[in-house]
Amino acid sequence: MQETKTPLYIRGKAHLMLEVELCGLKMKNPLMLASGIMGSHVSSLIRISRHAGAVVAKSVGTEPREGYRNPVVVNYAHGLINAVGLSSPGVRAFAEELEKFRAEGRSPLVVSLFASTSEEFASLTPHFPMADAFELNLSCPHAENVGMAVGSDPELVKEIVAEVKRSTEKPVFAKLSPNVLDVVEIGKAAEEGGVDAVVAVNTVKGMSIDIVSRKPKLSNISGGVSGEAIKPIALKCVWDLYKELDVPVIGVGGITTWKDVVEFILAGATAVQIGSALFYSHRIFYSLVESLKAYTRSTGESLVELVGKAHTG
Amino acid sequence: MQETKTPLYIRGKAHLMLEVELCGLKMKNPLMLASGIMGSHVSSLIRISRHAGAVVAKSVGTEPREGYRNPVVVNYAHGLINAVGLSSPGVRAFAEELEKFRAEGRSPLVVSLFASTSEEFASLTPHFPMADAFELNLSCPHAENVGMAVGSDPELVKEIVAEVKRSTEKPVFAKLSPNVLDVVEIGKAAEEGGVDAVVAVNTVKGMSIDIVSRKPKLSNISGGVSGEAIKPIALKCVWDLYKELDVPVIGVGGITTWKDVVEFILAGATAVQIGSALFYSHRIFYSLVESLKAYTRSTGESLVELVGKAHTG
Amino acid sequence: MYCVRVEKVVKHSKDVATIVFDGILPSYPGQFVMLNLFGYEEIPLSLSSPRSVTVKAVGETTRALVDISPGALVGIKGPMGNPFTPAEGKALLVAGGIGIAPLLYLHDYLIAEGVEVHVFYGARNADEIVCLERLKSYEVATDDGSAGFHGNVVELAATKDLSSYRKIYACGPEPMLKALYKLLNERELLNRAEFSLERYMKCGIGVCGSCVLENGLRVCVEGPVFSAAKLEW
Amino acid sequence: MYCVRVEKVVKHSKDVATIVFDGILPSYPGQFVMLNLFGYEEIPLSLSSPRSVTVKAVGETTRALVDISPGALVGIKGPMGNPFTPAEGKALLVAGGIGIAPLLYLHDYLIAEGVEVHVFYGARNADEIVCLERLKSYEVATDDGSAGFHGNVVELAATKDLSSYRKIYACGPEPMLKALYKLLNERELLNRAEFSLERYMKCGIGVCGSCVLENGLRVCVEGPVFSAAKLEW
Repeated sequence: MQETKTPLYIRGKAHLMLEVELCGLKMKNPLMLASGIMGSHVSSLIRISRHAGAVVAKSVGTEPREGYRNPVVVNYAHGLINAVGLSSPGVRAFAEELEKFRAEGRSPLVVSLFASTSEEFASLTPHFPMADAFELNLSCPHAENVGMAVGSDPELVKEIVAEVKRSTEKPVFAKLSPNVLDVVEIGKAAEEGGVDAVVAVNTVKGMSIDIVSRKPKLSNISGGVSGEAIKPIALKCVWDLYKELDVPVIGVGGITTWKDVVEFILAGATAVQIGSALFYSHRIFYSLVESLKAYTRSTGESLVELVGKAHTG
Repeated sequence: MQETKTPLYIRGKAHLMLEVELCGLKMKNPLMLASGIMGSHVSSLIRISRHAGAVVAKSVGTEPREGYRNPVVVNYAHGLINAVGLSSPGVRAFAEELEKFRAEGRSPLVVSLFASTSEEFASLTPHFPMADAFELNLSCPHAENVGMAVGSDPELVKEIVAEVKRSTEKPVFAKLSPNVLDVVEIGKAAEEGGVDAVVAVNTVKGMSIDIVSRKPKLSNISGGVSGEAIKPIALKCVWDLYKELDVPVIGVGGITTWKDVVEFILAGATAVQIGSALFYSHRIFYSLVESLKAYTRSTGESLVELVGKAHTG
Repeated sequence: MYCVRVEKVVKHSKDVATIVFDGILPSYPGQFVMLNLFGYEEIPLSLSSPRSVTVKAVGETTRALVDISPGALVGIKGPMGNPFTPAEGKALLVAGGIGIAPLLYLHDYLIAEGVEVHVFYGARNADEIVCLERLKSYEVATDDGSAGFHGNVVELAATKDLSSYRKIYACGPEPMLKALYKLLNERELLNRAEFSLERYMKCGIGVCGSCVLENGLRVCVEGPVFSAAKLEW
Repeated sequence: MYCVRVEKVVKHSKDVATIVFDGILPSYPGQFVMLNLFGYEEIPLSLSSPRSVTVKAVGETTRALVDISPGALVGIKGPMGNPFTPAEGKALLVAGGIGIAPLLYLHDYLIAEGVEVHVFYGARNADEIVCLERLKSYEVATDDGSAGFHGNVVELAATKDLSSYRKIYACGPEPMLKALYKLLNERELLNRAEFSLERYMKCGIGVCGSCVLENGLRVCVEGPVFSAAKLEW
């Protein structure tokens, strides 16, 4: 919070208007690349890190995993539906891939992990010395034995978080699913396990059928809905988590414009993740940053001052 | 199912192409007005019954209930978010209001009920002799002690359905919420209670914040998301319920075009409900009926032949 | 919903004010907005110009709105609803009470289009007559005779030859509109008339069904302006 | 995704076929579609005309597609991706193997635009050379010398004066493109060249990240056609 009322940009510190510190990570802006999007290759992570405040790599597990057959993503007028199936080269190959980020990355790197047990989760962290933080995928809605399968049981969530925390000194984020009766219950369990921040939310279970061929459009039949369609759903989760939890909330779900970023921050998000919006524009981070600079200039408030403002407003 | 391959429209029976029998209700087409939309006044129900296969009145409880302060509905690019708060004139006044439907309604009338206990639910049915069926609101996401509050506990759902079934000989539908870990679990509970059909789904929890005033747009802060945004979510619930249940599934959630109707039928819906689409066009039932007639003419199959076809396709 | 800022508040009386926004809302006369007065309620209000509403304090929300300070933000949905259809030649506007609001907008619009406009404007008493300075040609009626014709506005209209008006537009309390309906029906002028109706309205966008008429149509979507001939009163 | 019907299948050889759809896909040469062969996979394929793809059987899905029957439905996403940019004057097309597919579309397009087009077309052997009848002016190269120039297509190009071509378009295996890059770089013609690249592709719409290049750009969105000068090879 700024003590003085003179806006930062007047004091020649316009770049500070967007800066945010998230669990010790210094981020030039609150915009993070969401996991699973463009996150399999270090080259795209490096490229995106030029403008993004942080990048989250695609979820990785202990073993290589092929994922589902194509089609794994379909778009519709209001977003995307995907069932990629956590395709991953496995922990060793991926750690090697990410090594180059150390030299060339321009913002913090978050490594997303999936696993079936707390031990398996914890075994992954030592492989990633280049990671600045870890995100636990407790929420992929379309894979067996991982993701939501482990992330909808509060006890298990608490145990996983605690075990991972013991394995690393780096911040640990828990990415939650909206496909539960009460996201706050899961968030609280993660908090009790010692999580540093929660990420809300992963995709919403959904599917689409082609009426000409009369077949589901995804090879996996169903998948997870992302994009603008789910923005109000994600926002509600962020609102509730901000109200009930003490740890920071990272908002994700349908954020496409700078207005969406502000909306999530007002609801309580310290940072936000951008995923499906890359479908609309690969310059999304650059354009969001420029728009947010203009917005903070117009209001004279830095973004961190706005976190949760709609609760008290 | 038609034994012969000669399309009905060639045998001079084009109107039969859309006809459906749902738990004994003879419907001229599978399109039902969803509860809560235009359903407070008998005049609009009568008007809509000209083209709709059936109409569902707005949920009614034992006592008059004012609902939330305005704004209770906001629209966004991908749908609506509402928290009307189950405003209702109460059972006596509403039964009187609906009386006129008996003489002037042109399709079956379904009366939607909300209550906190199974006894309260059961006490409502005798008030509505003009009803052809009842729909149990086990899924409103934004009211205390009713709706989802009673509809997310399988045991309670089973008990409510069983009690209501004892109170009436008319078909009883259970309207389910997508805001649960597993909609099939609730659907099965309803089926064990003796439900005649399940309706999937009610709105998805969500909210929206105005970034200028920095306040939630709804007076109730959060509400339920409906409209095109939630179509893939609803479709997935219909798909799963069709697969696991024996009773018919009535699909609802974002159905806006004739293609959406076909998509839900292919997923397993015997009938569908239309709600938010009335925001786009008050002639929606008429135009959907005409489009569906054209569609069935082009394929030579009646709609009932298509139910669940995407499962086997 | 989006926000606009209140630029100016013109008090016409203790209970009636025009709230002027800081920008034009693209609209036609007869359309309304859902105005959300934060901390109070969202209510439907007819536009009295492309950038204003004219409101009478009748409850908690309208009271607060009449007393609002310039600079305040209000939420807006719309403009929405079917507007009045334009006239050629001579047009008559019949207003009852705060029903003057949409007719003020229509008045200015028709004048700008070169239409010859006359207004019959009725209210309970002289204090409730507002904005006369905006009207080019008018006659006033008051129930208590404190200004103009002593009697209601339909009684005033009944004393006149109305046949020269190509269009007759009316807005006011429903009993007034029903009386006018009867008068115009007798004179076989109903097909020239358009009435702007009011109903208790919640969502304003056609889904909640609060504002449906006896014929099943919604004031917010199929209205608020209806051809009088279609009202089956 | 939407469905189109296969109208015709033209077999060029046992392993190569052109699948003609029952309607035109509004597109430009160089764009691709994600084609979903139901029961198999969804794969990226360059359009070889506004209503066809030309495919070589290299795996299970492409094999089934080459053998598809007319009348079958296939799912289509797109056309997507950046197309070739048009030329004026003289243009050279350099194709390696099934890389001929997008260049067939480009060939017809440029001819229709009045461009003078010449094609260098290389393949392993004469059997793999297809659709020559569609080409107006061409030279063929085969690795085994079974048709035309004995050697690869870049070796063929190297024997020529390329400076008269205002644009040079190429599609083929990456080693071929890299060799061509080197040749054009030596001749200082790189800024006239556009290459269509291939990568393992899953979503086709820019989100999965399967097809990113070493520079972080996506073949599906920033490509598949890239200015050769920007490739930093």
